[in-house]
Amino acid sequence: MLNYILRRLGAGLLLLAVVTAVTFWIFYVLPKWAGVTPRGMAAMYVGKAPTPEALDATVERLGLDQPVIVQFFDFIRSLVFGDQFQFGRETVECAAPCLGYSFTTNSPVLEQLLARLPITVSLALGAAVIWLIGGVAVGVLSAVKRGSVFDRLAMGTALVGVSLPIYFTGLLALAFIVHEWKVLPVPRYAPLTENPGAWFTAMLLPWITLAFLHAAQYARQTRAGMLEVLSEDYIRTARAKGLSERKVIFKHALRPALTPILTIFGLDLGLVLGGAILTEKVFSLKGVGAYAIDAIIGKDLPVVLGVTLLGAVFIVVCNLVVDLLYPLVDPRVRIAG
Amino acid sequence: MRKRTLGFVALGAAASIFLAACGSGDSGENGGSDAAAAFDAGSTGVVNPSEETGGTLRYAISSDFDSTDPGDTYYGFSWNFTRYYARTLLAFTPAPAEASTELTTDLAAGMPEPNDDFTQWTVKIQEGLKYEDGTEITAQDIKYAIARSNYNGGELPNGPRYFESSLDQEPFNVYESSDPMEEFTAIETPDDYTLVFNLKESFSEFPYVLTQPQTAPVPEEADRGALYKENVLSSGPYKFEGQYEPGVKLDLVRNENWDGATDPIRPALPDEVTVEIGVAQEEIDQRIVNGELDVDLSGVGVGPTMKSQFLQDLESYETNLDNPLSGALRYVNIHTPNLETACRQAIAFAADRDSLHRAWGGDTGGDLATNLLPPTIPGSDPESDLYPSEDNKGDLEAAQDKLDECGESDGFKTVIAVRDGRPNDLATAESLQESLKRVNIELEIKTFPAEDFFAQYAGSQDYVRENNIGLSVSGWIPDWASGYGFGYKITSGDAIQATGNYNTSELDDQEVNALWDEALTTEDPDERAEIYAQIDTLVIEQAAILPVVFDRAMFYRSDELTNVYYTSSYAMYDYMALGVNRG
Amino acid sequence: MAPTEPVVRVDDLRVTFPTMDGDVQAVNGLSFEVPAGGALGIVGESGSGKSVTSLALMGLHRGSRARITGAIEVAGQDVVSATDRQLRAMRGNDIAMVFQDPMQSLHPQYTIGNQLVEAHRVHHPKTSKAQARNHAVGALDRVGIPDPANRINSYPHEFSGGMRQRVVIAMGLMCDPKVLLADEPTTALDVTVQARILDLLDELRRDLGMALILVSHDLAVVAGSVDEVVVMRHGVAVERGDVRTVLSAPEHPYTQALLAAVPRVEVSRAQRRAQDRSDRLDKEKREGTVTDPAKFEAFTPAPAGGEPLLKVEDVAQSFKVRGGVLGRSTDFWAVNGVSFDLYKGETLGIVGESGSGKSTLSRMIMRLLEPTRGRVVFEGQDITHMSERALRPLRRDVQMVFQNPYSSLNPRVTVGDAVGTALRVQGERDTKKIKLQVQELLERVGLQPNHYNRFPHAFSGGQRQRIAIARALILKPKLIICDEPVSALDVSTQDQVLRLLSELQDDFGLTYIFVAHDLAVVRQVSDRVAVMRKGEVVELGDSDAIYENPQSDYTRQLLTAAPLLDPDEARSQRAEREALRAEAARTA
Amino acid sequence: MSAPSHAPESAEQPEAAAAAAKVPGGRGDADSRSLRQIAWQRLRKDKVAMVSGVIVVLLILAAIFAPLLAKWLGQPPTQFNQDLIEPNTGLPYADPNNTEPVGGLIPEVDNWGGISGDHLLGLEPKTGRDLFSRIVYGAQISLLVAFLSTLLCVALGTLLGIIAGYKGGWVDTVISRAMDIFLAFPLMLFAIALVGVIPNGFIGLEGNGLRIAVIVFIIGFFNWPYIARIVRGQTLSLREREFVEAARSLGASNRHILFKEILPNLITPILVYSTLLIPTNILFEAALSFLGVGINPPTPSWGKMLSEAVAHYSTAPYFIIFPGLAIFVTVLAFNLFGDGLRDAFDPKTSD
Repeated sequence: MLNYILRRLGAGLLLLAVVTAVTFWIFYVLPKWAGVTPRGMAAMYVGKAPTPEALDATVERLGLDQPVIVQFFDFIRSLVFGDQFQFGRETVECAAPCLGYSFTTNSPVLEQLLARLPITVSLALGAAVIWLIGGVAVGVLSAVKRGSVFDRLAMGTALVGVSLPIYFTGLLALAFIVHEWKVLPVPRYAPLTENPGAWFTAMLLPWITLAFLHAAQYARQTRAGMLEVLSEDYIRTARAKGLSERKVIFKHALRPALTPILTIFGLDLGLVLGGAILTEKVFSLKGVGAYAIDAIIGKDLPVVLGVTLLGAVFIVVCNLVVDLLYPLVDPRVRIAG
Repeated sequence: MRKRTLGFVALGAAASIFLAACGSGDSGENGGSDAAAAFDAGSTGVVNPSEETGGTLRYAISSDFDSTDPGDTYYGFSWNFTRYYARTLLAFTPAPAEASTELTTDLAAGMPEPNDDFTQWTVKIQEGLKYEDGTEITAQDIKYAIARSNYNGGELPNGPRYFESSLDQEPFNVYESSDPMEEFTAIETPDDYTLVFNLKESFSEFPYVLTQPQTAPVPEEADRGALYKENVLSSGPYKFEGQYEPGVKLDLVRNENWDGATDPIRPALPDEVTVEIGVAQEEIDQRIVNGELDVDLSGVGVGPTMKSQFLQDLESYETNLDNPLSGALRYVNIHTPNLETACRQAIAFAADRDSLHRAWGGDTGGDLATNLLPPTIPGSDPESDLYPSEDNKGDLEAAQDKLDECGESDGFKTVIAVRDGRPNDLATAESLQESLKRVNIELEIKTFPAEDFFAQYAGSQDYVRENNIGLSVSGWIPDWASGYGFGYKITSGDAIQATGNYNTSELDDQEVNALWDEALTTEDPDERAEIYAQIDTLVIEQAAILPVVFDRAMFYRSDELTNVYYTSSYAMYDYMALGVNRG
Repeated sequence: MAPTEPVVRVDDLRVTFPTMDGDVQAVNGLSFEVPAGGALGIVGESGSGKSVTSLALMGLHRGSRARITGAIEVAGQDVVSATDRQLRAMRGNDIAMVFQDPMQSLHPQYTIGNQLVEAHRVHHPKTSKAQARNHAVGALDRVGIPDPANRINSYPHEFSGGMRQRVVIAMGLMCDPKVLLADEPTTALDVTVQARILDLLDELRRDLGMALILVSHDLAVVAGSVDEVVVMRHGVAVERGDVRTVLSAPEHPYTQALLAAVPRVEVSRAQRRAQDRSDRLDKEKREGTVTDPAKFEAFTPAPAGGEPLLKVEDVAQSFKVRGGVLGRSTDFWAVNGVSFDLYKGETLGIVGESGSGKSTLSRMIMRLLEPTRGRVVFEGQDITHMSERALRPLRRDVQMVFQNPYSSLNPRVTVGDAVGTALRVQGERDTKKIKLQVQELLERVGLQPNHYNRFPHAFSGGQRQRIAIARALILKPKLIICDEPVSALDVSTQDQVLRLLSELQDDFGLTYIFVAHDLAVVRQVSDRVAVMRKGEVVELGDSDAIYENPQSDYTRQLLTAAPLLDPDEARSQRAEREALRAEAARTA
Repeated sequence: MSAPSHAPESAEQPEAAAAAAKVPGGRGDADSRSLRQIAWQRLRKDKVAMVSGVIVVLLILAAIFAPLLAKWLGQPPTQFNQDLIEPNTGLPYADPNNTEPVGGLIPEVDNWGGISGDHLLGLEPKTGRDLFSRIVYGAQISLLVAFLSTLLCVALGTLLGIIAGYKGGWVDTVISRAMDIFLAFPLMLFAIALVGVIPNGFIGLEGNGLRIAVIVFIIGFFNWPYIARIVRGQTLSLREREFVEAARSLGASNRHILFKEILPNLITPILVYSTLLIPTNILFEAALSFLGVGINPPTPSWGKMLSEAVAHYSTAPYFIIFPGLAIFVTVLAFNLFGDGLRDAFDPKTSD
């Protein structure tokens, strides 16, 4: 068991390493191919009328001239052991896990990430709850009432759901619900701790928009799963015992039907926690996703690395948790060390 | 050049898609078109004059400061705003419209004295001025502030480099030097209240440079390099409350150690000043109209959505609207390395200026431009037009002749570079693409990230040559309202840089360059204006720059704001004057 | 027990399924009765509608699209007209069902205790969990689950197939139903296990006075356990009556054919062969194409001694099995130290239960697996560790017929290609020639040339197996390994395939290795027999000898377990089994 | 996604099915329809699928013949119609012939996009370009990118999936790990980054050619695991089928087994999942354009049109609706068709 967790964490670390490496490759190696000189890169971070001296100084300060591999391991090192940064004549300690300082705002990346995390987390968790409950409920009902009007309706809607891009539904929601009909105020995020009401009203639309998409997928998958399970022999056995239909469905069919959903949920939640870029964009929530986009456009490497890492971490953790939960749900699965 | 929002609001543009149309400043010249005049009070006079203090003045911005450190900022709004906590040697006169471009003193006791060839300037500062912590402000602090902001090896990258380029000083780095004050010889401080600036060359407009925030005092021991912006040591009427949180907020409260009597430009009416950072443009506009906010810090005016709402329901809003010139020229660089003069002129002739003007939002979007210098600048002649055509639809015959002249009778192909997230820039390019088709000049539009547009693409000599970039859409705002403050960086051969090049068309014309030098040794502003007019004509003649519009911004003036007026020197409301009255 | 008034009465039952290709009459006018405590066998091949009937008895057709007419009455409850509530009250309480596949019929995610208790409390909501639990332990004990008090907390996957079937039965017993309905309860199980389950059912029935309905495709299975039998075909009961009379003196030709087709352990290889040949002669006489018996090759197996066609020396195969605590993998010996010689023209039967390693062995000889140890010598050539490439020419001489005709034919490949591939692989390029050859062969194995372009899914199991045989034959091999070639087929089809095999042996002088779990089948086709258990040969010798007087206990066990057609013998054999078990219990 | 389990028909067929299939042991007249033919007959019975299929075809045709359509309507997608646009608001005049200011500053504008005979879906704000022809042209990019990237996904996914499934062992482990890693990549971020970074003339490509190539590469290169997983799973189960052993016992080479025996059985699921992958990729491309890293202007692309619409979304919602609908309809059509296809091929669905 422990052994297993360790191995999984090992795999997780590997994954993080790879993601980081690729990010590095994209931002350092590719531009070099593109013929961007270290100075060219530095030019991005040294304001608008850079003198050659200033450029070189920056190249030096950001270590842009060093081989990628060196920069990579510097990053890893400061991540693990922390690091020191020089500002003017002042030296600043950056404790592990140190993600360094933003190239463009000079603010500590980790701090910035943590500052934005609550927004993304509220978004992700809220939406997740909605889509999981909603999706599964609808899926089960459709499966049970297979072929009924409800089933057709629900599945129709679900298909519509998976076919609607967030940035369309989101915009429509804003255009009509907020601006045309003024049902809701212009969404403005407020921390749950400070103003739950505002927090809720601000999050409502994003939640629904984001959840709708996933809920649709989950409904479809749950339905398929239920139908498969309902055709199993042990369901027949359950009926042969004389169990009531609801008991057959909710005790015998639901559990096996949901086990695969669990896996998918893990992955999805992990992804969304890493930043729901489009949703955050559309509703201009200053979450991790939006932060990431800005960073990428500003070529703010430490931030980009921070964000991608965070995203990967979420994915790894969520998957691990799911896999650890699995044996509890399905006794056949034993965690072989 | 002060890029103001032109250069950088794009950060925001990228950040919040609802800002996509930002920078589309819009207009109504003081008086402007008759239609506009009705609602333009704030552009020409003071609205709700008041002495009343108190209250909280609420700013919001969709992007962010480039930095709150006076030594490290180049945004117009930031130069306007930092004055709350950073007093400079000189300042612009606190008065509406053109009057504001007159210089006056701030820290200085009197206007600076030049020697006869304008290579040495001496200025005295008032005695007994204090920082927020009560310690006294000395000339040395100002000297150090200038040193750190110009000689820092990229530690403070954002600010302009006028001192570095004009002072007679060996390059050095304050942060590596053992004794920077010793090493920094170009500025002498004979006593605690006197500064002597030694320049390389004559610089008749040097006083303008002394209005820049870089002249705000910073005690050497208070300097924290790039981190100084987190909490700037205030010399003005307000000081930081807590830290500045990038992308989140900045709060200011009164600085008890500031003495109003010493300060000619700051009534300092509100008790507190707050800035919400990173709010979507849409939301800002809406909340200002709802009275939940007071001012859009970025000073580019409302977004297109709100604007068209205003325009369609003018009755309800007009008394709250101002529509002044933003002071910016929107133009297209025609790159000299890739296109010969005649070919460039062909483009100038073929361009459908009317279409471009419409693309920029018609009359409220800006005034159709035919010359280089914005109307607010001495020497500007908006009437001049070297490429006239009926209804400004373009003169195709003339264009064809020019094409023949440069040996491209069948037209040619080239690339036009545009910044991402700038619908108006894009519309400009697309409109041009359409109109040039008429003479078989084929434009391929390529968009680039706004952030490194000048650093790596249109502003990189190599890139421009390798990728046959013939045109690029740009915009410009004067660092100060003079021909030099506007035009030098974008037209002087001496200003050309390998990367981050703002003379993007790489115009290197002996005549033009000579005229710039001459201007710097000319004392009389009117004579200088003469010279600038000549430069204007030459540049347009060379067709290195295709002017599009002098754009206008549309501001919503909240009723709760007092002392509101538009200052040409920053091309937005004078933030120092503003007060609030919630009554 | 004297038949009293019936607990189950079925009258003119008709079940129809609407499908995309029109309605299908699964059951067509079926009638029967089962007296309290009586036992009825329903026998029929696949498609006879027997399972549909049993589902209908439970009212489990509801929710499906099946349409039902006629009358079903269980313990006085009219199933057809009953409300769902009434049905539920009946299910598990008056009539309990045991399903075919014990692996599938228990819920994998709940402990068996949970499922048993549930079964009880549905119908006795008042009983406390604890009581129900005791009851469950009792039931488990009753069906012979060792240490029930603890095992009750185990999950299904922790039981073997036989044990699971016992659990399912125990679940059936939870409410002491009047009727126990067992649908193919032993089809998925080994002979010995099958015997035990049947014994158990019989015992329960007698002790608890339940009526038993035993549904099976195998006459021999029901023979020993029921008083009355219904023989079904295409949804119709062709014959019905006392089991003895039906089995001894069947009236309906289908029943007769069926009986004739059932292989009997007591029939020897020689008898069977003689029988087949004479039948064939008659047939050919009728068709006027006489083959002179003298022409039959391998009339008698080549005399022992001589150079064996195949020499297997102490071969062994081990697999790594993951598992155990930190997933340390251990060696599992699927086959361990098997040796035998095989002479041209003879047939070696390999018999054993699942997991005995018989399939592994045949795959090693086939060299689909590389033996971990030992040697395989074919015609004096050591092929134990030969490379695929080197083997290719040899593939001509050794071929294989697989167990499951449904998975041994590629659904995406036409019959023609499936058979022709062999030629192509062996380097034949002339497509015309291939087609011709294939079609000839198809005809030979009793199919039609125009099947050449069809896809396997269009054929019945028997036909598919014929195709598979054709595929094996096309290269004119010397040795064919038949791995359970008939176990997936209905009896009648099975018989036809067996005949085909022996005919082909006669015509081409083939040598067979015939792997099967069915003792009767093996005896009838094999000159010699090897009995395997847990990877080892427990007994090897002349088939008659082995069947007449087996040396090893295991062989004896197998033989006593083999289901018999004659009800009386079957019963006496059951007694024998119980004796053996009792003895084992004492000695243990 | 769960692979459409190709019923490994158990020896004991469910009797109803067996009966339905044909008379048991029905000699001779065995029905000769291939599974594909059966599927096709089922598909034809599925109205929804057929309708969506038709829509898909129409879309493809529209994309291919966009130039003709535009010519026929006389509205090239890049042609400005500023005479129809009120410049200050950038919105179309309510009545182009009456441009007299009302209520103060500007003439009345049409917030519903100046839909008219020659402009079926109205005009783009500011430039006045014809929305209909822009949307039709937009289909070109969307579909092109979607198809190419799907092709790449399928190619990579099938190859790696089949290898992983067939070879097993460490090869399988490596490839499967790779899949996990790929799925954990912040795809959207990388896409944006890459598009921004890849130099012009990278692989001899320029401008839009390059953009398309890059986007296709990104989508294809990062989404292959979805196909690969399915293929791997299928291969794993197929590998165990006896017909593979049969082939080997005939002396068939690995190549023969992979391509002649296993691959044919994979084509159906691959086909089905490709059809279901296309819409996903359409959405992805649109998202990229929406975030501003799509195709270069003035080439129309749905996502870009949406992001431009953002600036007007409260005054001119029509400008959101049409490109949005275009995406929606296309994706929906593909999804419906894909579902239909899957059901048709899935032996388990008998109704």
